[in-house]
Amino acid sequence: MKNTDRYKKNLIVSTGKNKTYASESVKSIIYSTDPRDFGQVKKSIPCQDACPAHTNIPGYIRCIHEKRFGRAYELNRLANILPGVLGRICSRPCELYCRHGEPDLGKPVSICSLKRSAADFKSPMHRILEGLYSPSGKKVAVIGAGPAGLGAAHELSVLGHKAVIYEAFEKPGGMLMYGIPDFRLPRNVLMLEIENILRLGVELKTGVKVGTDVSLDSLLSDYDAVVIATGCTMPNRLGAPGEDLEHVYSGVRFMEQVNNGETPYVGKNVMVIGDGFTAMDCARSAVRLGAAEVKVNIRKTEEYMPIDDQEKHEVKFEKIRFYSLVDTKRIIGEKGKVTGIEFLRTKLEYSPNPPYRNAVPIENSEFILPADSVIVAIGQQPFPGEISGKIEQNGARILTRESGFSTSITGLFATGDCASGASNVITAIANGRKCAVDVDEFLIGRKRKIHVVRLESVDNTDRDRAYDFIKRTPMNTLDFDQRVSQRSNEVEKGYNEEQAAQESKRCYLCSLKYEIDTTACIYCSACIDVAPRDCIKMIQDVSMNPDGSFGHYTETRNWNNVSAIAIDNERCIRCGQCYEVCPMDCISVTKTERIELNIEE
Amino acid sequence: MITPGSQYLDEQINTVKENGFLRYRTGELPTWCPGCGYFGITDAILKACLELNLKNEEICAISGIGCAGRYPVFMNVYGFHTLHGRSIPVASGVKLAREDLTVFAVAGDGDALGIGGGHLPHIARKNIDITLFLFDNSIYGLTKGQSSATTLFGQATSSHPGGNPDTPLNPIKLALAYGASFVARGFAGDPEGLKHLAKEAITHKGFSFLHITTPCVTFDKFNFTWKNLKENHSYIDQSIHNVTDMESAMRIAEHERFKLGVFYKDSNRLSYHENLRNIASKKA
Amino acid sequence: MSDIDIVVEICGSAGEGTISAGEILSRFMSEEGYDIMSFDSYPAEIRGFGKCVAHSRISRTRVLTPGKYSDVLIALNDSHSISQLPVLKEQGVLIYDNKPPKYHDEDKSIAGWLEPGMIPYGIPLNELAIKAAGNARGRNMVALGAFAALFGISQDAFIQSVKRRYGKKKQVVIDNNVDSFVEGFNWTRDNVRKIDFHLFDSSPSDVKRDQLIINGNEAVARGALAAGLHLYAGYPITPATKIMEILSKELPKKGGVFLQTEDEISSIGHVMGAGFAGKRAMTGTSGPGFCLMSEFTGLSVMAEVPAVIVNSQRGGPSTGLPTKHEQSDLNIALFGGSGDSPRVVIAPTSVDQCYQAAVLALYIAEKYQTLVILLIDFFLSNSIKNLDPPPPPDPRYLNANIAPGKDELKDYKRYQITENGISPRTIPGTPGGMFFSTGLEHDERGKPVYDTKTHTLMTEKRFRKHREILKEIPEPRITGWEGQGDIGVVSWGSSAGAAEEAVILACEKGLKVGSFSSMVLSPFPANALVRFCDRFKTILVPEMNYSGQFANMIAPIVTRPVMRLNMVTGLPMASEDILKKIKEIK
Amino acid sequence: MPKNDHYVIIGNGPAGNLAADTLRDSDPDARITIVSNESMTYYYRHKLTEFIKGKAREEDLTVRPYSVYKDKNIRLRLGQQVDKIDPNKKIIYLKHMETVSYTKLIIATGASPRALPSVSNFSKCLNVLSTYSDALAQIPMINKNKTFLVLGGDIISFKFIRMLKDMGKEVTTLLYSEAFWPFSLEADMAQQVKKSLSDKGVTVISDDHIKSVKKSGEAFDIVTEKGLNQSFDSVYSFLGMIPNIRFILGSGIDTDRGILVDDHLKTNFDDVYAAGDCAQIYNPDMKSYWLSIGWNNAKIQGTLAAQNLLGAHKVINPAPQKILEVEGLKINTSWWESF
Repeated sequence: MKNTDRYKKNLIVSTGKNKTYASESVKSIIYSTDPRDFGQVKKSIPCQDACPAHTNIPGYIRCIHEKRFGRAYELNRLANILPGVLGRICSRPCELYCRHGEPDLGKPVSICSLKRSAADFKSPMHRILEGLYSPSGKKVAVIGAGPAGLGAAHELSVLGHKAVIYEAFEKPGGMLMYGIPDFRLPRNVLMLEIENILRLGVELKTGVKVGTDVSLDSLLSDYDAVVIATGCTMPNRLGAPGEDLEHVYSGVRFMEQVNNGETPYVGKNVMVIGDGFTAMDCARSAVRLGAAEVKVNIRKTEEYMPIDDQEKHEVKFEKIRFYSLVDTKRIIGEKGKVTGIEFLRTKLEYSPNPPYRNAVPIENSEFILPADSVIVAIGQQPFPGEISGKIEQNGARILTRESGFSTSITGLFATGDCASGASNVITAIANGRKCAVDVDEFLIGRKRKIHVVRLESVDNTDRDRAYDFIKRTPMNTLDFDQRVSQRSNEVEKGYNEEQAAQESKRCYLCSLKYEIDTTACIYCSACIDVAPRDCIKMIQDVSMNPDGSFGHYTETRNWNNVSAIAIDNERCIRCGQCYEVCPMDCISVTKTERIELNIEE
Repeated sequence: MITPGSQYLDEQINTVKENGFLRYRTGELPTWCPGCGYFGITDAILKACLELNLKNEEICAISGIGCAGRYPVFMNVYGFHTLHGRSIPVASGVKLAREDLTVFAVAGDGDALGIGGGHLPHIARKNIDITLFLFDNSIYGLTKGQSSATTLFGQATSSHPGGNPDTPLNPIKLALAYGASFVARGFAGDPEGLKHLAKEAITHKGFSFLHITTPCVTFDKFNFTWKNLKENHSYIDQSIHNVTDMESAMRIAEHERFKLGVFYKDSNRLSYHENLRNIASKKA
Repeated sequence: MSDIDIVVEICGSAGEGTISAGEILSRFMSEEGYDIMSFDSYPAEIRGFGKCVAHSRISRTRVLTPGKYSDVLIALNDSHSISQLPVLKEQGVLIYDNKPPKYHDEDKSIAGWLEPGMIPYGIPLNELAIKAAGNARGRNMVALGAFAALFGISQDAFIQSVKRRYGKKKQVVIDNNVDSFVEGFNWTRDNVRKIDFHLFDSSPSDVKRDQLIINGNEAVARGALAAGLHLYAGYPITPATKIMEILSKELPKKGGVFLQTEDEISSIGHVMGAGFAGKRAMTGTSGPGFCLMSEFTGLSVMAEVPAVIVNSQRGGPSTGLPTKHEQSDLNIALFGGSGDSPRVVIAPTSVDQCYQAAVLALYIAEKYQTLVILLIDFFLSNSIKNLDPPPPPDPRYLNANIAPGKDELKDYKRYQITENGISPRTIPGTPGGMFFSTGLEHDERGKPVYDTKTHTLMTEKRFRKHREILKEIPEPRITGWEGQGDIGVVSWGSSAGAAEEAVILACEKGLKVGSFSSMVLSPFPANALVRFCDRFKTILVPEMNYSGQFANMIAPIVTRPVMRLNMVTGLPMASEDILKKIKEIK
Repeated sequence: MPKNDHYVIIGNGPAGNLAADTLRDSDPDARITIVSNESMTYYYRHKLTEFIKGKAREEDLTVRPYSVYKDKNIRLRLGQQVDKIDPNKKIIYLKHMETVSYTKLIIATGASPRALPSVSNFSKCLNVLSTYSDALAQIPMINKNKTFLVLGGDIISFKFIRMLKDMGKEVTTLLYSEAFWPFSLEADMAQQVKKSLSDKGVTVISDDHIKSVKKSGEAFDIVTEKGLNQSFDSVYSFLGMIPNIRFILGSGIDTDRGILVDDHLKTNFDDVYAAGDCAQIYNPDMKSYWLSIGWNNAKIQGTLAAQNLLGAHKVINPAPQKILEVEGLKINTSWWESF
């Protein structure tokens, strides 16, 4: 975390209670491995738990509040190496779980946009912190310069290994470069952050296609380990007739062309099939290519689209229409060119896994809509490179060991979408890092890091109750004609510094844990009196979840059953009112962070 | 303030349950203002009863009018909420009728030192074996903050906005002067210490006077606040003070307003009942 | 609308600033030139539980009663306010908090109980208060802000008034209140669409009327001060406490003495002592405390030592309903205590009369060396009225003690039997005027004797004073139909206002109805009453007690059938109630 | 039926009332609650224009006075907005922070004016007229103002325009042919509409879009994409209606444009039904989903929803075809495809 060597000072001594105490030199800080502490961090910092990379979100938002943008940026970099990029195009799994977004608490903090603000406002001469390990003399080849590959390469070089990236395309970045349109992600931002990775001595070989230009076997022999991170580049096919007609594109290829500066024919009337971010990118690019009417055809309803509301709004704002509850039966064409689509109506039915809905076609409900071009963006799968056949696979995906990234071939690792299947950028980066740690263990022969919960008592939160009523700051965007006039114009302009400061105030700082010490509590309910919601409870019992977090709090209004007045940290919005009023000072505030400590030999 | 590393919630709950003082509570949630010191006192008394292992049914708690008057509602014993200032005589009556019971008289400062002040000397000199818990928040809470007998001189109250012209009583000195055979002071903010004093008071044979200082969080925001009381209170150094030494007790009571602990204790003095019996036996 | 007559109710739990909000509003409206009558009711609990209602009637014309139904209900607390909805008029306006921090259970939210016609304005009181001052304490001011914005009240004028009110308070307190007010005002102005018709003509009159805005307690206190009160001894009891609180401030300034005693017994004791020493003294209490004092009332009469007891009646018997209105202490006031003890009972009918009554009481007590009971009630004590500062009392009221002349002093008889019953009294310190007072029956010199003759003579003498007093009391107030009519309404105390209003309304409807009320009940102007009653077929006596204590008192006097209207609702008598009864009788 | 049933109906329009009556008839002692966000009881919405003109009084609008609800022992919660629903816990959360629990629920919230995303950034400057309180609030303004711009995006707008003309106002309308509601206006239709409007002295602009609306003093400055730049006293937006379902999103009740119900009007929850303008139903004959408009549909659906909720298994058939008169042009619709 902060700086690794600091922890080297405090050798970890194990105690009865799965807790380890820091030496006096540091203020009362505890490193715990007690499941209840992990449970607490998991359950009561929902955003961080939802982030595949476990970014320390409260941490960096706090820094933004304190106008320490550089620090905020670094906290991000610890978890994902492309904060500026993700600040723009992350799929924001965190915001879905932000406590501020809970019923009656308003809208989630716009975590993602703040991430971008950190990148935007850090000083230009910003100093990057890397806790580097001394060189190990080991060499690792990484195949693919996409998010996963970059993530792996970076972590490997931090751990002291020599990383060499082999990239088939001309430019690094993978989907970031060729999948996402530049009106959402300016290329200079992308390149800058890739630069930051390469500076650690990562070697990048672009235009080299493993399998044709160099064989996997030679890599395996030349390097101590090889990481495959080739992602998902093979578009899924509809499997419906007419898919090969002219002016029928796959989302991936369409975006590739667009991002290469080409202008594929779209015509006036564009039909996009698919409901993901790629589909949206295609539709929005089509608008910029001069399409008059763009329809996004989805099998379920808007509610179940895997994209966030802001994206939905932008899409609609660009006059694109969602056409829901339809399933493509076939694509119709004349003289080899597409002319329309025959759809089937669908209806929603319950399905046992999230989001618990299936779209089921309704019999003989066919109808036809005209189209000048059709873009099919219904996901991708790994490209079956030369490895296919040599290695155990799971469908098109490369099979990796349970809880790990090693493959059936020793020294060969696989990570990112080529192993997990199509996911999102943040997941890929996270997996890249995790994979690197696996590789490290493989190369060094032992784990060099463990996870612990760092507990530090704090005495004030300097949050103001009024902050809780600040409304979510909307993103500044271009208006319509600016968007179409020049297709590379970035649509989102980001927050200005004062907007960022305002938005950062909204974060509850869920990483602070509030606790009442029953041995000192006199049950005077002063805290309950000032509680902003049902976050402080008179309870007779509390249950425990398997993951170590507390489950149900059994409340009671019977004085003779009240065994404790407890703060439910999953309801608590950290307003600090209780802490202020407690006459017995029996409420404590503890900063809880899930961190990596490195283990000495 | 606890440091991270003290008990986890589930462990705390188990401790409380095993401990068992909850049995001295009724199901009624106290209606005192949130944050009231009376909660601390209640907590201490409950725990004292527990550690003395008293049977609930053998305790009587008699109170007067005022915030303290509500106390018996929340304690799972034979409670009696009587008239303003009249808790002492009623309690005395109970005790005289049933020596086998443990009797608490609960009174606020207005109750015991104001309107009922006239009763105090007499129960003290009779040395009837009850325990008076004097909940002293130095204000009239229920009538919205007028000066009481222990309100500081010059303190602004709703009856003396310009400052209280009356010098406050010194309850300890009074009790000593009235000849109470057990005189102690506890503090609502230290339930643990108060518990020990309560135990001693209850077990003492004869009239026990336990003065308990507590803030009124609603009507005294400046003087006897949690903060001030905590800062000023300290325990009598028992190594230099002998509890049978009346002069020393008086001296401390006189000069050190915020001393806590047992001031005076005369274990040899006979209780009213014993005197009655002796007189009776002499006649015989 | 020119003839504005709006009743505003602010309802919340104790501790939410409900009452002070009402006070601020009344003060402002009076400054704006309106006639107001306000009435607060609050619980005995300290905070968090009890229901508080600040009820103000604001009118361009003179108001006699606070009005039973409200035009505007400002709900600071939902569950409490729901019970106020029944008194909200059909077209009534409701201002409530539509964004409290927690959800209400089903049917616990006031917005759930609206009826068509009622006009709700949801204001996020809690949030705005926090925005304005960082905590929710300013909800009441936010609500007032919303009210002002909705009803055409000038923001600046109101703020000035608030500043005047908080003049002495800490700056931060003033700022928080003003900020909260402004927050509420602006938010409402910008976000709420007004659809009701109520509107105050915000006449920006720079000359603010400098009126007294006082409740009955304050009026009594001021009256007493004007009448040269020297000592006041009191013990806190709802609803009389305020008298004590005022005098503790004011008396010392006038060189007088205030003390808060350990109980009512001691209070009246101090009063007697001061009276004996020749100073005007008074104590105030309510039913329960009055009972304690009873032992002294007899002594005052017997020893002929002046004493004035203010009894602000509340619901009884016993501890009863400390914060509810009732007129049920008439009997104990008239007859309480042992033996034949004639006492003077004065029951003012309005806040302004409270002032005169206090003056009269101290005057009579001193001049006639007897006990005077000033019988007000919870409603009068708490009903706030704006009135022009009353002129200083006639000097003859100020120094009323009848001292013995030189010749009399030669052979001074403290309890000399005289025609008017008043024995000249010397004040301690008067050379040669020494005497002995006792609660035992005594002869003219004060020597205890129990023989038949003395007791008879002395008892007669003590009762003779009342004949004289009768000559000094103000004329009964008689209004309404002047000729031979159908119903004569005879009322007392605070119910008289409602009676008068009812009679006015009835007359407007063409009924032949008249109203009679006397401020002094003992001695009672029986002849005037008889003359009045002879003009009507039936007599109606409305009073806020169950047993009809006043009706019982006058029934033997009048020659007409006496109908009764007895209520123990705990609320002030409303003209509607009386009017309804009048119609029934018709 | 267990006696502790609590039927809650959201919406006090024709569907809601018919449902309530049906429930009451079959279950005399059940608890029935109607929640309505309007402050007025059940009234004729289509008479609002008459009301504004002063041709109709409040009692002419009223279909059912408050007393009737009392007699029928139906708890009518007026002026109360539903914030969200939890169909698993069977609790309704009201905007004013009150919870109401139900055993059976009928959603009949109807529809409210549609705001196209393209107008979102100046929607504050636009007036809509859809409820009684809108009317109440706007009457003075309408009487005062002279010049009106009407974004003519739906059939209702024509009625409003006629009203304005009757009141002798200057009316300009911007015809949203391609985004017209409830069906897109084909060129020839548009022509006829345009003509008959012009004949009434209405200035009709077509094939143009509003670029910006800015408030300047009392008036509003309008700029269109084709460069028209003019000022009006007030601007009205009639861009059609969309079902009132925002509060349902995320509750787990399936929605598309409207609330998705089967042909028994049941949602994907067993105790939750939807009826009237807010219900979206698949119709095999049309091979499409349809939403109904119109009073009668609502009544039929309200009744049927209630019957099914009580255990009947009646199937709704697409609303009877109904002829709408739009500016002398016959249009055949009582439903439209979801778009």
